[in-house]
Amino acid sequence: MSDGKKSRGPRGVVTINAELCKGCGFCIEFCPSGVLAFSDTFNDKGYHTPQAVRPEACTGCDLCGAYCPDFAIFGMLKEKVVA
Amino acid sequence: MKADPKGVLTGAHFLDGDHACCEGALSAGCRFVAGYPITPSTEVVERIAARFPSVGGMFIQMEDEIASSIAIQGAVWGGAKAMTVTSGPGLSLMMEHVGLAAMLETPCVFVDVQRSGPSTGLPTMPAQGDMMQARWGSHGDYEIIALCPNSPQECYDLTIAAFNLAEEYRVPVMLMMDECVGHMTEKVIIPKAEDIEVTPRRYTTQKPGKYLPYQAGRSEIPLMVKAGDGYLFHVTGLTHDERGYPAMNAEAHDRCVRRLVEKIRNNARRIIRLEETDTADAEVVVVSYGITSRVAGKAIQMARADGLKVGHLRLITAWPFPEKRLRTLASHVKAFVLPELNFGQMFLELQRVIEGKSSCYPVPHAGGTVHEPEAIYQRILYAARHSRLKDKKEVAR
Amino acid sequence: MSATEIKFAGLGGQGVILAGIIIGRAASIYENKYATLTQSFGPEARGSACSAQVILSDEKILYPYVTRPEILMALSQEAFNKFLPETRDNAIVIIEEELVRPKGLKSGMKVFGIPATRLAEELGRKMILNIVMVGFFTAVTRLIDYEAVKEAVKASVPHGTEHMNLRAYERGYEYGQALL
Amino acid sequence: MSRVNPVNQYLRMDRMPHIWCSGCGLGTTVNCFIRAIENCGYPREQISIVSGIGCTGRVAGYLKLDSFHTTHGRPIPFATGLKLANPKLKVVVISGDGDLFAIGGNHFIHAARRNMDLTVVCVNNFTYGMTGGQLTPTTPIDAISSTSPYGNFEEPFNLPFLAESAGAVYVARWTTYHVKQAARSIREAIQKNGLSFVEIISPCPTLYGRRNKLGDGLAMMKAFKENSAIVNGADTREVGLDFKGKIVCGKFIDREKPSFLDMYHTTMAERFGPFYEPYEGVQ
Repeated sequence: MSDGKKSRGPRGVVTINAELCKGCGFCIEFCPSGVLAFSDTFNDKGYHTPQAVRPEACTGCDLCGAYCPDFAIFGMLKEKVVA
Repeated sequence: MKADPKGVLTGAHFLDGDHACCEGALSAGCRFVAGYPITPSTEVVERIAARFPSVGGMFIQMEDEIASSIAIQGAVWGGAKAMTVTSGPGLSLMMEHVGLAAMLETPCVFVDVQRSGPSTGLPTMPAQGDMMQARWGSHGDYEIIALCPNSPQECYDLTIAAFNLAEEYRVPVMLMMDECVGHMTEKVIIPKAEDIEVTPRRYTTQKPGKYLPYQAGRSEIPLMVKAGDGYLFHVTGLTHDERGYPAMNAEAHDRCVRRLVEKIRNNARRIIRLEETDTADAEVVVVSYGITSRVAGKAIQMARADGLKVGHLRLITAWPFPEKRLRTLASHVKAFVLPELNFGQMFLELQRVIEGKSSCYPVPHAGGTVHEPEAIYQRILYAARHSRLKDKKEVAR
Repeated sequence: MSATEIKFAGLGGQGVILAGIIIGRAASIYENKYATLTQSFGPEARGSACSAQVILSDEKILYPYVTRPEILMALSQEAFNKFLPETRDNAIVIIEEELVRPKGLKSGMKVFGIPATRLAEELGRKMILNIVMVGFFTAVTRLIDYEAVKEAVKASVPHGTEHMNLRAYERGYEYGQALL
Repeated sequence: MSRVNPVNQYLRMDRMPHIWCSGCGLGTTVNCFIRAIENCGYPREQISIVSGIGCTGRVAGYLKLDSFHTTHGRPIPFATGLKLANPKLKVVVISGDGDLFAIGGNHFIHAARRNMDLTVVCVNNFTYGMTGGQLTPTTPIDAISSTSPYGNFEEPFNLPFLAESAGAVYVARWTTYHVKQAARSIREAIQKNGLSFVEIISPCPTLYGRRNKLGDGLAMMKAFKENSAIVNGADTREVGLDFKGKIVCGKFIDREKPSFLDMYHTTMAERFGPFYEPYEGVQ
């Protein structure tokens, strides 16, 4: 966090499984970094699903994953994803 | 498998049926009992409460019969052999969980020391009024096995048999005692542990991931697992597929329920136990079960002293009902007499099976005591006389 | 011996059920006869009168209840009054003679009385009057062997009280022998 | 999808998507539960989950643990038998307010009284969801349900107070907004010896929310955020819930008492002395 170099890119990655999503909007509302917003498109069930509109702001805190009632989204630290 | 000697009180004892049932459970390897006091079954759980802690067993007095009847199922899925003990009104409360045990195929034993009903009825007096409740009390289609001891010795022996059948067929087994055999004291011989045959639980040998909880195979009876062994399995009281997952459609339901029914019906011949005396050339056969079989035995002695050809068929297994054997007997027997401490529960079953091929006479009794042997004797006489008249009519035709 | 029907009756607390159990156990376990014991349960068993019924037989016992006792052991007046009418005309009637006044006996009946409570008190515990009665029963009925009943007493009483109970048994037995 | 959600390993993904409505808090509660057991120190093979019937009753079926979907109101006695047969297991009951506190209320108070070694998580959405939104013992006064169409006039249970009074050793309440705290509480509850109880207030937008004009799931979650107050150690007598009133959250009770199994060991060890083999289940 205090390392200025790291803050240039996103620390986290958010992954969305649109087909499990039921469009409740919890992740969008409670993301502390404002990463997410509803997309214009519908998934197969007719829900607007979230998309990462500010991916660079993602900290990988996974609060979206904790809130998601449909196990359709999760956040992860970037180094963990690579690993 | 032989019994674990730790629980086996080998020797000759003077025990009442309730206490003998407790010893039978211990011999069978039962190490978990959940119960709620109710006359006349309470002595079973009292002895269990005293005996179990010293042999590595666990007894818990639950808050009611509903809780007891499902706590035992939790215990079975945790690896125990388990039973609950009650009397008529308590059995009524347990009925939803008889259905659950049938659906989950939980091997467990329900002991019902029958008393007179309906409702609170005569708590301290005998009856056989729960026979249909035991068979049909839960909703939907399923099969159970029910055994009817007529002495403290049989309360011991058939409790072991009940556990063995439960394991063999993964089915709830009802031990249909009654106040009379429960409170009657007689000699009970408990064999040596090495002479007691105990059916072990049949666990899967498949690896986690491959195992499917309700994959039955040709035997129609799936193999079990228990919680904690790494199988991460799921079971549900809902209609389910082989994975144990809910399957909410008519086809899955037919497959699921059909197997629950057929695993018992197709094995009825192996499950059914009867005691027959002098049925080969009998004109009249008395069909009886439980305590009434002993009273009937006395009535039969009286009738034979009169020279009547009377046979006796005792249902040690009441459910499944011995349809084939009775139909065979009906080919030469003129009349059946069925005394029971109710107004005709198993009698309906007899009539259904005989289909009018022989005459059927009930000897109903509301319970509260056993029959007068004279009443059964008179019915045998009547049956013998009546069926002779019928023969003459047939000849005249 | 064909079937013999026996009624043990008295007040709650006198140990009549245990007396019946000892006789049944003696016959079935130590003499290899058949014995069936039933008791009357229910509200009346918690009040004053209580009873145990024992059938002894050389053959398997079918009907389990006693209907016409051939032997009545009565430890209280109420029990005596209640059960005398159903007792057979030629029955043996065994009574606690200080507690039961035998009225209304039928002519064929043989009555044997013993002050069992007093004898038990003399032995140190009033509670063991039932064992005194068992000894007396064994002597006067001669239905079951002395040693068989003795074994049954030992097996039926609480651990640690065997000695005292066997003295009670012997005291009752001697009292009965002396009457014969 | 190349990247896999870490919670998937705890879920029966072959059963997804689940049956719960959009905006329902049950999935969020499952998320909290998974995070709790990831960090609780027990291998998942030793954790069993038991549910009753209803929307929350379906939780067991979605979790990839040894899981039991039992009868309506009876998961606690089932769990009691399971735990006593095999005390090595950590047995968690997750069920709804109707299941646990109406039809199953007696089992809860007795399990708490005897301090049975179980964790009970009640997902309280104030209604019977699966059957169409009827009155439960926790429906607040004035709330509309399909069986209280003129507004509820029955006093609801204050679950933390009930749990404390009956003898639970751990009592906490959170809403599905408080995902981190809820996960921590469930973990602490699992680690506790004796009966631990966690109430999770959860939105049922489809029935309770719609009938009471509380908006969709997200609106209800926002209301939880705005209307809740965290008061750890609060007097449970003071935490009853009103319709639209303050939701007091927090860990209210965390106390030590010998559990049922502790008392069993003590009693039998005293009674049987050196002959007592400590009860370790029926294996």
